[in-house]
Amino acid sequence: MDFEYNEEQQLLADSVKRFIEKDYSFEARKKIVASDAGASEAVWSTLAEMGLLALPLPTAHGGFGGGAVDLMGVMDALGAGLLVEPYLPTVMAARAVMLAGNAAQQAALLPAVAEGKKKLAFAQTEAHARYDLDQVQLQAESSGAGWTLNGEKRVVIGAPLADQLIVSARTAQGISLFIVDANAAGVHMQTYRTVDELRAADVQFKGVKLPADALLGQSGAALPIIEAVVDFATALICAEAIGAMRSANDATLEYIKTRKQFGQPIGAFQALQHRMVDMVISWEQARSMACLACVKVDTETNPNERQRLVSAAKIRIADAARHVSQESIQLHGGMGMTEEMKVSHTFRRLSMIVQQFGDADFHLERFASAA
Amino acid sequence: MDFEYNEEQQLLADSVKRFIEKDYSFEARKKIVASDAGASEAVWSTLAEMGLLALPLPTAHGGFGGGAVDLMGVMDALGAGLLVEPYLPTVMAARAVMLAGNAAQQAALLPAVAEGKKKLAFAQTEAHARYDLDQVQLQAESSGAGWTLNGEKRVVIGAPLADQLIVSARTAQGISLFIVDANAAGVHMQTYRTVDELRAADVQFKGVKLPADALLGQSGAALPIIEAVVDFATALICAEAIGAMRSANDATLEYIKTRKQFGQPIGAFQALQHRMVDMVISWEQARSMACLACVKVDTETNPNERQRLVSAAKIRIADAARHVSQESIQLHGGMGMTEEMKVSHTFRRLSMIVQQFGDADFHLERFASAA
Amino acid sequence: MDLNYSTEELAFRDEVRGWLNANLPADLRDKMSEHAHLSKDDLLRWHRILAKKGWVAPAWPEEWGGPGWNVVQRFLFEEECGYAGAPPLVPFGLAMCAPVLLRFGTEAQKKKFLPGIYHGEVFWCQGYSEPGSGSDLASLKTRAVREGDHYVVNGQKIWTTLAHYADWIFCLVRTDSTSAVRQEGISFLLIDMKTPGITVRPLILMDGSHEVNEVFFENVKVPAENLVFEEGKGWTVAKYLLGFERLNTGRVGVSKRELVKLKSFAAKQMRNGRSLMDDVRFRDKVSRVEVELMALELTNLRFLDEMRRTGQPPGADVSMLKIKGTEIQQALTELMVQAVGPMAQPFKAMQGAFDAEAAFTASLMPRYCSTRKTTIYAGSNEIQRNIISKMTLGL
Amino acid sequence: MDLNYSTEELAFRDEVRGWLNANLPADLRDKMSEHAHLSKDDLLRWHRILAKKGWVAPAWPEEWGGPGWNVVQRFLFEEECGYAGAPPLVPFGLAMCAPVLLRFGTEAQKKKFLPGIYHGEVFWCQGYSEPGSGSDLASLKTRAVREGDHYVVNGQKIWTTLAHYADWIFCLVRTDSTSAVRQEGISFLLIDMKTPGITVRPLILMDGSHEVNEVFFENVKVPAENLVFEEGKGWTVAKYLLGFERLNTGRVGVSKRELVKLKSFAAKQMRNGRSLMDDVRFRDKVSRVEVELMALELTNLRFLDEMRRTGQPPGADVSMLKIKGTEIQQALTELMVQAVGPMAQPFKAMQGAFDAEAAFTASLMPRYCSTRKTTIYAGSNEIQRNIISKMTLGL
Repeated sequence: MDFEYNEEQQLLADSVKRFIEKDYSFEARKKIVASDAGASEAVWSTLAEMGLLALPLPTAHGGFGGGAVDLMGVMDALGAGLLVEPYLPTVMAARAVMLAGNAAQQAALLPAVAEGKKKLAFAQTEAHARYDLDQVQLQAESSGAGWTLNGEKRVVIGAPLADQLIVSARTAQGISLFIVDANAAGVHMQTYRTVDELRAADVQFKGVKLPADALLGQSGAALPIIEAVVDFATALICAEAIGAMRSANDATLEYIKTRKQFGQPIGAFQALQHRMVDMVISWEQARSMACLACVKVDTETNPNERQRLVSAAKIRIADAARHVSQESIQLHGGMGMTEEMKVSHTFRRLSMIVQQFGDADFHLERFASAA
Repeated sequence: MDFEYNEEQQLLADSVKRFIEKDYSFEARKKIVASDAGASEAVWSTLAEMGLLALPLPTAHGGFGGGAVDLMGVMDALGAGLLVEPYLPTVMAARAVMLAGNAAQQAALLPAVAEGKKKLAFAQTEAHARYDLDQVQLQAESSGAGWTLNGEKRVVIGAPLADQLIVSARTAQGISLFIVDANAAGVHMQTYRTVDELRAADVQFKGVKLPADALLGQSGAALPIIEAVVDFATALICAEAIGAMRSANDATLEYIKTRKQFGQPIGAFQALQHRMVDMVISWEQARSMACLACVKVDTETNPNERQRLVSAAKIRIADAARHVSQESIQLHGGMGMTEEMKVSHTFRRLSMIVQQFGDADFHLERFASAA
Repeated sequence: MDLNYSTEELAFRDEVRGWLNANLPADLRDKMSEHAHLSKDDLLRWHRILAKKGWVAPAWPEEWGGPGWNVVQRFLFEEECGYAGAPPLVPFGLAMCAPVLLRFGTEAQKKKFLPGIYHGEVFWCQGYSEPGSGSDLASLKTRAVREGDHYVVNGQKIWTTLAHYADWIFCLVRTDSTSAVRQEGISFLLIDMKTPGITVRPLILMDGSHEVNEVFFENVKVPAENLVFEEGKGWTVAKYLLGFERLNTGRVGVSKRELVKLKSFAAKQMRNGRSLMDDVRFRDKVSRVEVELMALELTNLRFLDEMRRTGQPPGADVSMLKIKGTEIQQALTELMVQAVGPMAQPFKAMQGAFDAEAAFTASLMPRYCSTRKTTIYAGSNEIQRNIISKMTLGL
Repeated sequence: MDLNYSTEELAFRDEVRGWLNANLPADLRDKMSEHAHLSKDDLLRWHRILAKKGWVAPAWPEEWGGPGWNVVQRFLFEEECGYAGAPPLVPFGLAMCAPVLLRFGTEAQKKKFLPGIYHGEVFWCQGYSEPGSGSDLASLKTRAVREGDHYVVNGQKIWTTLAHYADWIFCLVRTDSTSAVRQEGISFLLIDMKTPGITVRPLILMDGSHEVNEVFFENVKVPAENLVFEEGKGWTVAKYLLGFERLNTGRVGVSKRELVKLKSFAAKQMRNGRSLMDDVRFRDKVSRVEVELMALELTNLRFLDEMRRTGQPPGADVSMLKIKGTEIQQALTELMVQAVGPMAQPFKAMQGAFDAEAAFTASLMPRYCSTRKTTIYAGSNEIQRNIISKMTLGL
């Protein structure tokens, strides 16, 4: 039993934390968000230099072979800093390539990702699928030696910044994954800023022609891969939420200690004290479940049990993120509502994490079904 | 629009309130509960004298023809006093007779009820029916001119005190209601005290022979009657809950004003103040819904809409009763846990009201289905 | 006991409903329905339509243009407007400055200001809150020093809603800083926003909206005739306004409309061919809010009935309606976000525009964000609980 | 990061589990499972079985009979006992009086009292709370006046758990009422319950149980040698005990057992041929408690890991475990009541006895009632929040 990071994990977490404090202040982030791209190439290079991009990739392709536990401290720090660069989308897409791709596909993509030369996005969500991973309507027709894609993906985070998209599609055999160049003919993006300041797009595929080697793994065999990728990402956003919630709690505690009303700090009022305590308890309980999720996506070999435990974690994180985000705004009073306070941005990211990869209701269903 | 009682309703409510304060103090009730019968004949006579037993009965049979709104103030006062006499069971059973019985049956039972000479009980619940009114397994076989009953009813409140039971049973035609003498051959009771100090019994019917005129209404036609009776009773316990919750809130407010800790009344602590306020708000919202339920069981002619609104009320009352009862104990600290404090009894009655005639989950289902 | 409106009241409601149906411009109703930004012109257009009809100032005495409605009629009117999705009537002139002038103003002040308010010619805002004052209004620091026939005002206001639209502002200012009791030495001033020395700075909220502002006063000269009531008695004025008859604090009409929208929107959200409204988990949440709203409507009517019966203003009961009403509003926006699921994330198109459906779904999360303010503003719900605790419970 | 126990720890757990399986008397396990009343004899029987095995005092030093376990082993042992449904070990002697004597007692006191505690020969209770003191312990009023070689004690204690079984009581008493600081002038006394002048009066709780008492002291003579530590330093002793290593404050093992029981009981509750565990509404409530309990177990282990790593006692973290642990215990009893539905109402058979099934269902509602105390006793959850607020958050 050991709840601490090992030495390497701790060193990395500390260095990412320092980077956020020094180079990714709320002011610096504001400039990045306001820029045309909405993400910083310089930051991306720094992430690569720190090894964050290589970390989750296989050693055979320039990576360090890290798992979710190795990424936990990183995600925590990035969550506190509200990083807007497409780190998670790239990690997700790379993980799909790692789990399903052949050696050539891995060699073509992963070393470039590790070096920070390529960004990826994972194009999975469709209009009426909600959170169900098996609801894939986008069609991939076998045409000659290759494939033709027709259909649409929604809310593909990081798509406007990506070099390649990993796209789920339905072939005659079933659900499959394809590597698609973001600028391939027939790929059309409606791009936007998300509420939590990420760049994303709805992506239309109109007769997109792909070579045979665009297929990742076996045709029709992708669902378990997608499930594994999304469980992995869910564990990571649990860790991200821990950082974001700590940031919200810290800001709120600081605020109620300094903000005076009726001649004393509002933190002297017992009703607010007890609510602040409940926020901290929510966070501690969520933190325990984030540990569980990260450990289990690394070590649990039974997919059913992995899903059950990841869902357990996401239920608790969703409830905690909702609780902490709402209370942090309420305890900040009007100030927390303003664009210029970081906590209003943390609120938005946490509100999205509540739903990302499935809200509490979705995971309650999955938790009970997997039992 | 008028949320007040009319003059007669107000006078009656006041007189019941005075009776409770004067003759049904917590100490007086304690003695009644400890007595062999667990209910007081003297109290029953007083209820009759005050006209409470006649109130909901038809004028043709010695009653005053009152509805739920006329009973609202009465139930409120009885709820505050935690009356243990089988008033509600008698009202329910009498209502079934009133809705389904022929003139002879009504004449045989209702005047005696109005005068306080008969107590009744409504035997409806069965072992595995939970709150479903259509789950009736007790068998009534047609035998000669009469009927034979075999089966069991559970948790029949007031049964040990009743002269007659109104029993739901399944005939070849469907669900039916029968008048059964409590001391008829073949009627066996396992009697007990309930958590909220009522007398009740599980009642076995072993080959109980009934004459033809024991059948209330048409054979197989009783379900709508039972539904109407239970909706009526549900509205009444909503009103009862309002009285009980007010009593719990008053006791708690008084307690936190007088109980000192750390040199000041605990009611000076803001966290407790805000929780006390939430208890009062719960009560106000519940009170509105109790009004709605009572008005609608009196006036709504569409059974579907009546059920929808009674369920809406019961959802809110169940949530409020749970909230108020739990918080009143918590704010009382250890004292609230003791048998000698009235609030511990109010807690128990409210806890049972949470579930009586269906818990919030049951009524959420019915509310949504009836929409 | 009778939970229904009288025949006369129902007839009145039908008249209002019919008139709203016929006279609420479709473009304004659509903007409200899509949670779109309302321009100053949008707000004033609706104001003037109501003014022309004679319904813009329900609480005013008839001599100044009020329709002579009783409290139930006024409540019905406000609820119907909310339920119809009419734009809000900006309250700062109609429901705040005007009642103050009617109670405390000189005849000259009434004549000067009331017609402009009535006809939507002069746009008002409210200068109460200051940085650091929050719900502790009496801690205000903006000073007004009498110099001859005018006051010189220096200081800062914050959270000043629609100050960027406003022609005039009514302010609480400190005219005597020597008083030991903080509530004394405060005065109520009317200030022309065009006066030199006034700067308005936008405060952008997290939904991206520009609604509130900071207002800076630097040696702003205000004619002494713009003082309302006596110098140093501003707190009396402010308290009068706080206790002023508020009838629809629960905003039941608006929430009813949002509930209908939520149900119809959720019914169209499909998962595996099944509507979200058939999902027990989601439906139960909707049901609980619906029940809470039914209860709130009745509670509101109960208080109204008591007000009509006793002739007394509602007092601390209003706090209860505010708490429940805002909790319901927040729950409804949150359920809407849950209903739209993964599509809640998009916010602002980077080139071109969203189509109508995407624009609507993109408005849901900002609306959820924006609605968080309802439990903070106009006396936070914590302050409302303090009020009930003190006034109703005697704690 | 490794959430699993080490091989050695697992082996230890298996050893404990195996031994409990073999040695926990079936009648005691059944009584626990049915929430039946445990007699003094029941409690002592289990105490003596553990004493014989050498496991009755895990936290004691080996010279006095402790097994020499580290914190993880002690935690595992407590959890396994809880999960197995073993009767609780009454803490007043083993976990309260003994640690105090070990830290502050004279050699004579240790020799006199520790063996009796260890072997379950002397039953102890705790005299801390007084009427009106509640969570404000330092306000205690029971006086002890030194007269020659003894103290004369007058006053009253309340909520004295199992005082009606006890041979001895350890008490906080006031030996100096002139001190300005309330915490000073308090002393820690050991009192033989057979001493003349002691009266025990039962306090019946709302589940009908007799567990707590009032204890009255009227001119009770206590030999001065029964003073622990210095006169007037009783608060130091009490504080030491409050900060004493508590490992299983969350009572995860007990709640895990209750969760298993809840699920299996609910699975058998049928409605229209469908199990209650297939009812989404009910199942989701169970799931949320289950998730909270999973989280609490991990949180508890995290704190334990930190304790082992740093060698520091857990401090205010214990408050968090107490809050969550008791909330979970209450939620489980409440769900059990909901599961049994209309059958929850029966309590006490008026003639004859309930059969086994009826006796069990009749125990659920009293248990729900009884479990309300968990958020009140041992420092109410409000006090725990105050502690976290002050100690962890610096508010």
